[in-house]
Amino acid sequence: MIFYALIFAFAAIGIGLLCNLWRLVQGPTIADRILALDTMVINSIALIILYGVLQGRTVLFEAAILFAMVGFISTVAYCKFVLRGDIIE
Amino acid sequence: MSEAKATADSRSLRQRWLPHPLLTVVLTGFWMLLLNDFSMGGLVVGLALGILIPLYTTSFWPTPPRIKSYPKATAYFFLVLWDIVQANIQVAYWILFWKNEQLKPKFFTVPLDIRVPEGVATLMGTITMTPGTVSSDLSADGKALLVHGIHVPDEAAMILNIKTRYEARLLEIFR
Amino acid sequence: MQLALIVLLPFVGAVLPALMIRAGRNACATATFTVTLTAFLILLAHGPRVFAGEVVQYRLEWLPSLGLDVNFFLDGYGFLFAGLILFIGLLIITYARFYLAKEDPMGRFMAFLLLFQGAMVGIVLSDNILLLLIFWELTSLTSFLLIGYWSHLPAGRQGARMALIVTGSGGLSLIAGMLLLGHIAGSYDISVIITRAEVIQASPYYIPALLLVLGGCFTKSAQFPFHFWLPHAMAAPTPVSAYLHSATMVKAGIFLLGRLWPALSGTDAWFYIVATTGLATMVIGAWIALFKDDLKGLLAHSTVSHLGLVTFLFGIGTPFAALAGVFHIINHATFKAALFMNAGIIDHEAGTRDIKRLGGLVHLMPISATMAFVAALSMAGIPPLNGFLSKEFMLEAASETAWFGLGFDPTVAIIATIGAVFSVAYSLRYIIHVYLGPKRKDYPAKPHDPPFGMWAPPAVLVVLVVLIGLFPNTVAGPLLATSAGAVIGAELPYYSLSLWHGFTPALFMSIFAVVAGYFLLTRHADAITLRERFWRPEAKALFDTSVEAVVGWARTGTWALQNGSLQRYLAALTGMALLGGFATYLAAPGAPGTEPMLPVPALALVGWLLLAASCAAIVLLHRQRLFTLVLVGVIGVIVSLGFLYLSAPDLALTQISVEVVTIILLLLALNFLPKSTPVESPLPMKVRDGVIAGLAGIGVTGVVYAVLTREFSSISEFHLANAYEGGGGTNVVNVILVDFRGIDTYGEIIVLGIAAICIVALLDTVMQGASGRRIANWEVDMKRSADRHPLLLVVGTRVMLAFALVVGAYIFLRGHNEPGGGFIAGLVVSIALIMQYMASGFAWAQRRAGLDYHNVIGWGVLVAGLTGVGSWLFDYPFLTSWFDYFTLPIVGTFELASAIAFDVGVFLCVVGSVMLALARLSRVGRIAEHLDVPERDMDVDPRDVPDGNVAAEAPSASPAAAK
Amino acid sequence: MELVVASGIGLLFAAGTYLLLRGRTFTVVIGLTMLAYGVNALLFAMGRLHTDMPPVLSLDLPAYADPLPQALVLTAIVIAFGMTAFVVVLILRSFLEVGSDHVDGSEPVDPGSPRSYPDGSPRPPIKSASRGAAGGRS
Amino acid sequence: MTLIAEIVISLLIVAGGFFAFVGSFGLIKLPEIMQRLHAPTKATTLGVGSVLVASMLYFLVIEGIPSIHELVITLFLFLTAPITANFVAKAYIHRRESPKSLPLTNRDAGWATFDPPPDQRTAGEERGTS
Amino acid sequence: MNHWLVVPVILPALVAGILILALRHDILLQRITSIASTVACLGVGIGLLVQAAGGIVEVYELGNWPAPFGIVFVLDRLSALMLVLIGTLALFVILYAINGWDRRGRHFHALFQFQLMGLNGAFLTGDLFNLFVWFEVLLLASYGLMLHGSGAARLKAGTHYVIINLTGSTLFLVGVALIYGVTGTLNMADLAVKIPAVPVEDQAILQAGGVILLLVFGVKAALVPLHFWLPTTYSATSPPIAALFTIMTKVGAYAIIRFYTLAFGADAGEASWLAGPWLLPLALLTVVVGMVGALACRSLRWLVAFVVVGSIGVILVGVAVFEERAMAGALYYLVHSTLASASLFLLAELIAERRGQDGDSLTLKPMPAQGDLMSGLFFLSAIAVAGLPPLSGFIGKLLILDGVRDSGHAALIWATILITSLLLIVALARAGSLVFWKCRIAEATRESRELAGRSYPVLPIVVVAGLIGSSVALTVFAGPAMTYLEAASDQLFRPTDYIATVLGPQPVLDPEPTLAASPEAAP
Ligand code: NA
Ligand code: NA
Repeated sequence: MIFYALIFAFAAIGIGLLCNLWRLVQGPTIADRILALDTMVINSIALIILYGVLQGRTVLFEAAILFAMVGFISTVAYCKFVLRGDIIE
Repeated sequence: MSEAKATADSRSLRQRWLPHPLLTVVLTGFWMLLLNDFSMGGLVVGLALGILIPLYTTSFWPTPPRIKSYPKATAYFFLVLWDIVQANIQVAYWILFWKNEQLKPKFFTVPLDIRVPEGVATLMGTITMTPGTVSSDLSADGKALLVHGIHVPDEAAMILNIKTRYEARLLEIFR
Repeated sequence: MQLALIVLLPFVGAVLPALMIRAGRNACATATFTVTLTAFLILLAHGPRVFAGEVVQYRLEWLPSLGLDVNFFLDGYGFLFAGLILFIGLLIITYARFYLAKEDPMGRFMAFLLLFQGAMVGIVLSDNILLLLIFWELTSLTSFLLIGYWSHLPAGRQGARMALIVTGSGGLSLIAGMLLLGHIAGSYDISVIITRAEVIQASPYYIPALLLVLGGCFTKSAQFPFHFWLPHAMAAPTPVSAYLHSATMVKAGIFLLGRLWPALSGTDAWFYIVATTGLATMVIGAWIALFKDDLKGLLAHSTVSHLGLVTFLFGIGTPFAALAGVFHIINHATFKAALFMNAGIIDHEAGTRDIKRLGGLVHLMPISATMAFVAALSMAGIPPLNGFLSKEFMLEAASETAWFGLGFDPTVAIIATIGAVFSVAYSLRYIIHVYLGPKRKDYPAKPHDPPFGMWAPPAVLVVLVVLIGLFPNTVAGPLLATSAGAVIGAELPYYSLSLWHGFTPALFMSIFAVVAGYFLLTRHADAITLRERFWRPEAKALFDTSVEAVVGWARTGTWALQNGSLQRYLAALTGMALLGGFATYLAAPGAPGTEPMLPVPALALVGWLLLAASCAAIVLLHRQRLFTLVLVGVIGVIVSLGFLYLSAPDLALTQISVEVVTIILLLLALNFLPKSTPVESPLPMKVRDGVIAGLAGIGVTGVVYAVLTREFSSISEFHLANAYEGGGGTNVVNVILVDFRGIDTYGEIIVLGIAAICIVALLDTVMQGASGRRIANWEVDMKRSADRHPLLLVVGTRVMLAFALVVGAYIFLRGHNEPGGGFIAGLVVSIALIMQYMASGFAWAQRRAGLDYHNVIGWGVLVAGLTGVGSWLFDYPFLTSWFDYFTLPIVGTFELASAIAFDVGVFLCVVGSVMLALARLSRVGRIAEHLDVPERDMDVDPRDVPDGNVAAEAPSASPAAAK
Repeated sequence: MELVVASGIGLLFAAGTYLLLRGRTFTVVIGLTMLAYGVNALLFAMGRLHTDMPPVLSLDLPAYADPLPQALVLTAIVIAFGMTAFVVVLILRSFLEVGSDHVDGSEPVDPGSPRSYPDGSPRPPIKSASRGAAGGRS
Repeated sequence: MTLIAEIVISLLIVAGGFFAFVGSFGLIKLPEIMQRLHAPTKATTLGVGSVLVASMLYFLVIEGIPSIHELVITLFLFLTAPITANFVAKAYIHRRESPKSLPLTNRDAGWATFDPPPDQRTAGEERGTS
Repeated sequence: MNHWLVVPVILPALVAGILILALRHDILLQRITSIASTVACLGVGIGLLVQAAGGIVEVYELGNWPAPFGIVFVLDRLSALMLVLIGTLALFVILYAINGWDRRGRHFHALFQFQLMGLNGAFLTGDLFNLFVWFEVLLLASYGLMLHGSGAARLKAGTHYVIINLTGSTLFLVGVALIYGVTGTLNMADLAVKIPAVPVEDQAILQAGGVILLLVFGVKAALVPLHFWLPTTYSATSPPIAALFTIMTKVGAYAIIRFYTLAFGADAGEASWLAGPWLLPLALLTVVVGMVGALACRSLRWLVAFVVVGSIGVILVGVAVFEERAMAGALYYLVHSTLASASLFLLAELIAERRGQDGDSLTLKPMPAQGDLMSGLFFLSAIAVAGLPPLSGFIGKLLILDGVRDSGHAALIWATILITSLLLIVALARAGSLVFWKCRIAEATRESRELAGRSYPVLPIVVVAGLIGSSVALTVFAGPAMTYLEAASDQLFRPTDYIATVLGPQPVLDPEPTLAASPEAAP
């Protein structure tokens, strides 16, 4: 049962990623693109966790937490750049 | 000179080595979470980190807020959690089944009474995480909040909801 | 040893005049003279042995593997030349002492002269052709200095360069020739080579070797068509000309012809090339000399002609002709050196060397005139002077030489006679047009005989001219016999050194030459008219034009390639890599792989699609720079996910954390850079780059696919097997990094450290010069929002900091056993710190971080390095790791490993480098802002703002500003 | 899967190479970054592809992915990072100094107009016939 | 027990996938950025949250390994999502909105994106609202 | 265990660490430390050379792991030679640099030490990937040094230099990857063992990797058409660094020599002598481009930079035929050209300094100050680089010409080298005659009078003289030098000793311990 649930979730997230891609390429504003990237990262975290469940392995946990940190800081950095140009003032 | 030094020393006995006991506990717990496995060795390392890291980071957080009531804080946490789940379904429904034209998006201003930065931040986070609203900006003096609602049929009700359901509670939590 | 001393003395002695000049010109000249005299005396001391037919040798091993050894030998031929060089050298030194003007730096002149002399002696005494080459090229170099001695004269500089280029190129040809010759003969020793004529002449390399050697000889000896440099070398001071063009420099080529005569001569090729060249040179040189109004020009071309004569004689290939050649070398050296010095005297005293402005000098300069008459008549081949003797020999040899190998073949004789006619004509011209005739009133100076010191040296030579002519057997006989014997190497042919040989063809040719020569001189004006009709290649102009043309082509070609465009350079690089890769791949044998492939999950296709779309977008939309950076972020995420899926968690962690720091760096830089890229690539360039890029993609795809589908085993089985027991960790990747290949990691953190200090160094000067001005006048090129440090971020990052540090510690400590380690931990901690900097601004956060990142890097390098060095204490190699398991009460069993200390070094280096780089980079932004950015944690703390609309009040009223 | 990975790496190389050949330093640096991604993946792929066998020793794994290329790639990533950090500052510094972010340090000029050769010596005016040879910058 | 757990886990996973999808779908469906911002910041975050809880349960119940460090990620995401949303919104406001197009702050100071903090205003500076 | 072997790498690193940590504000201490470290490196290098001269290959197993699993440093005659060469050059350069050049930017000495570290590491390592790491270390340090002091021209040139080399580094990894992908190993000696056994169907990948790697080394060596970075870079950087950089191209040459004799040598089966067919034509082209370029330049430093290109071509011609005698000649020429071009770079600067504004441009200017001294030094340096007797360049060229005689391409090689020698002679004669002779017709300017009246420090002149002196020494002691170099070349062409020493008895892999070594087996 869990397996089929996983398949569903993978499919859903896969389609979600394609949606992100669409928004990323389409824009139209840079904020849209940043948002698309951010969403992509969060979806990736979900993927990583689900993959860990599929494998029955927790070794991917650090990857997930780093993705979270990195997704956050890069989104902030992009936005800060749009806002101020100088991201560390 | 020596007097000043003496007072500094007397003050520092605990505050110097254990500036945030709570943080120490939280970090140790966090460490154990990370380890995902209980061992005395792990706990020793965790405690060491829990003591050392606040020593370094305390200067980055010069005026930490005081929590007036931990039970209230915990209650608030679960309230928000519930709101997140509940209202997310609502938004999912809108996204999936409503036509875009049916949505009435809108910016609106929420005047703030809460002053503690941590409180303001928590409120902003709460507003964003509970669906339908995103905290978009703060006024330059930090006393008004710009919120965007994805579907705002009644602005006043929404503001009122925010102020009563969340801000009021936060005012009781943060000093 | 003494032989080597003869060569060495002038070189070592060259410092003397340079030093002695401080003691005066006489001291300088005396020192030089003494050096030369000593060498000459040592040489003479060998005379008896040489005349006894002995070959004196000196051998010293230098570079035996190449066959280059310091081997000298002295036989009759070498003795003759060394004697000429040193003897005439003595005369020249004396002459030069009086010739050089006060303002001429004599010390330098004498030093150069000695160096040149040493090189010449070296040539003639070498018994090793490679050693000879060295001296050969040295003569080119030192003569360059001598000819260019009067460097303020354009003619001097150009003449020197021309001589260097022509003789230098001949020298290069000679190098090849000598290497070939030595190869054929099996030895580089001349004494061996000259005994191997049969081997040499039978070799298929004989012709190339011959041509290359002759290339050297002919250029040096100014043989047609390389004769043009010599007259231009006349820009040198006259003592130099007298020395270089009578007895030394130009004779080097002749010397070598004679030296190798036994080995190379006797073939048709030798005859036709050498004799023809010599004959042509003799005639052409003499013809031109006839029209030279410059005395030194006349003598120079006459030298060309006489060198041609000797070459011709050597080229004939018979022993008699060779002997005649050697004899003429002696004679030419005497009368020509005398004449050059004479010309110098005229120049010195009359103020001009232009024949048209001279005449009648006999009345004013009787001594000089006498000497000139004798020497010039000898040059013309008038009996009873020595020139007559060797010219007779030459004509005799010519008359016996058949060009086409027919029975009666007077071609050579006729041409030789024509040459002799011209020779007589210009020699007589030197006498008649310069000294005879009426006295003139318009000499540039007041001509009179020079001081004794200046006329004595030529006088010595003139005496010799006469003595050899009158008593050839007594004066020159033994020398000639010994030296010619050394050239021929066998029995000497029959010859008779006397003025009268009976009515031989040579006598008639000689008489004809004198008569016709005089007649020609009387019709000199007509001859000029006649000459004007022919096309005369202007050698110097031709030479200059061709050098300039070569330089021009060099410039065009060089700058057409090296056009300063990085795009071109990179296209060359990538194109070359593609060419190399594809050509090799397609040419080498290979077969497609056979291993089965892994299944493709749908998500992998999604990932591929994301990657492909991002790549396409980044190519198409790269002009929007911020967007490009977002796309880079996307690609980083996808690559990391790929690593994760393909069992490389460490890579995923590293990739994703590196990427974010990279993007932050790029954003910091982009703040100052243009935000978009102009449209500027022309279509052809885009197509070119597209083709290169496409090929790169196809090539990489193909080769990676090829690798992935074949079976494989690698040394990493050992790493897997030993990571735990030998390295004390279960994360094999980490154990490889800190243990198996720890030195890689050490190098890697060094790279980080260097990057950071390079960045410091680069940005340290950013406020200077143009860059400083640009920053000072920098204007924000995009709309700026008003808040720097939004409250939400400030609060959020504060909460996160401690937790992020714990995560860092966690990732650090588990790295040895699970994915993680010092590097990733370093990045995590850096990211945590960067968050603070981004949230609350640099100044505020830097003060609280309290870290001098320079020191952090330094400690990192030291900690990691000293950890490695620590293993020396136990006599283990650098970076040998140590680990053990300990058990403590309460704590339980834990592992301690030196790898952790090493990883601490890694960690420190990473944190220090990343933070130092960011700190310095962001500093530029703050400088450029011109704003006094208030140092505080957030833009506004609502607690500091009183209720009500207080913002309308004066700013100073606000508590934050009042601080 | 092998083909997916191979072509993915190929894509990174193609895009990276194209950007590398552009005329602005920023784009070139992005190209280098893409190439770094590509080459790291390539190096990694040399250990062949394995799913679900990270080289972290444990009892339940029958085999492991090749750890050596992973370690090499880690080193390569770090080095590439150091290099990128440096080159980013370099292009910034260069831009601030010379005022142009063109890779050649000056805004492209009309190929026909006289400039100096790279060694500083003056270039003769180029005739219109040879414009193509000397031009070609973007 | 295991079956119930499996059902719960499966539901959580499905919910996670569902919310993740909704978030991303909203990103392309909704017509303007401020609306789009709602979708991923919340739906996707909730989706990941579900997945994380599912994972915790899965490892605890099915594999028998207590795995509670997913909590760390969940908390982290919930902490950062508002900040990200706030910044994207600010970026959008900064680029596409103006002080006039936004509602008033009803205070002397305008919105922070346009107005400097009260103590940093210079005399002639334009106010966001007044 | 001969720990000295690792000292040339570790010592500069630790010294650099200390320089960054503790001494970065005190230039005097920096200089003392830096010079001491350089001298120590040279001393250790000489000691190692003496040791290597005996012909025994020595291996240092870093981390106490045997090759090919760990990384080893290997000392043979060639690597010892390179250590001494870099030590010598570095000492000259640092003595020159302390005359104020080191103060024109931050961290000169730390970068210098890191540069030494990278170079020494590259010469010592026996591992292909580790070679990449050292390349990166030495390149990054060289970027820093190249840009030391900044300035627009230097930054422009530096951008080119850095970007081209970064591209080269990418290609390096591609080459290493392909070779690893087929052989599964990185140790060069192990490659020498494994490459002969590479099956035919894998040859295409292996050889493509090999050729790509060759081109990468070609970039470092400035092999045409990968050379474009060099003239720009060398002419734009500060003189001591340009002088130091004369070793940089030699690193590429060294890598080619090392790798393609060892791994793709006579025993490499299908892939034996892989480099030759690519290297020879490109090397000949390099000679031509370099020497023609020297003729084209109207600036002294550019001229020397092109001379460096040309001389690397000469070296690689000697290498490309892959014959023992030619290789020995190439090594001799390598040593010679490093020192000779360095002296000319430094001298170009001394002359420029004494000619004033744009002092190195070959335009008519008054006589440089200290004209006699300068012209004398220039004449000697020019003789050395042009390969004229009596200095070492001539002997080097003779050795190479002699060595390639049996290669089957002798005519082409001889013609190329000799004709281009002539071009170089012309170029140098023109330059020297303009600067030191024709200058007499230029009217003295205020600047020139001022320059003539100035006093100049002696140390830089001593350094230049010392470099020229080393060329003289190389000439005088050509015999002993060649004995060593021929032995070194012999060692290269008979790598069995090297391989046996590095790998020891052939390792036997036991596949079982994989599981046995799992955590459960731990205490
Ligand atoms: Na690690
Ligand atoms: Na070890």
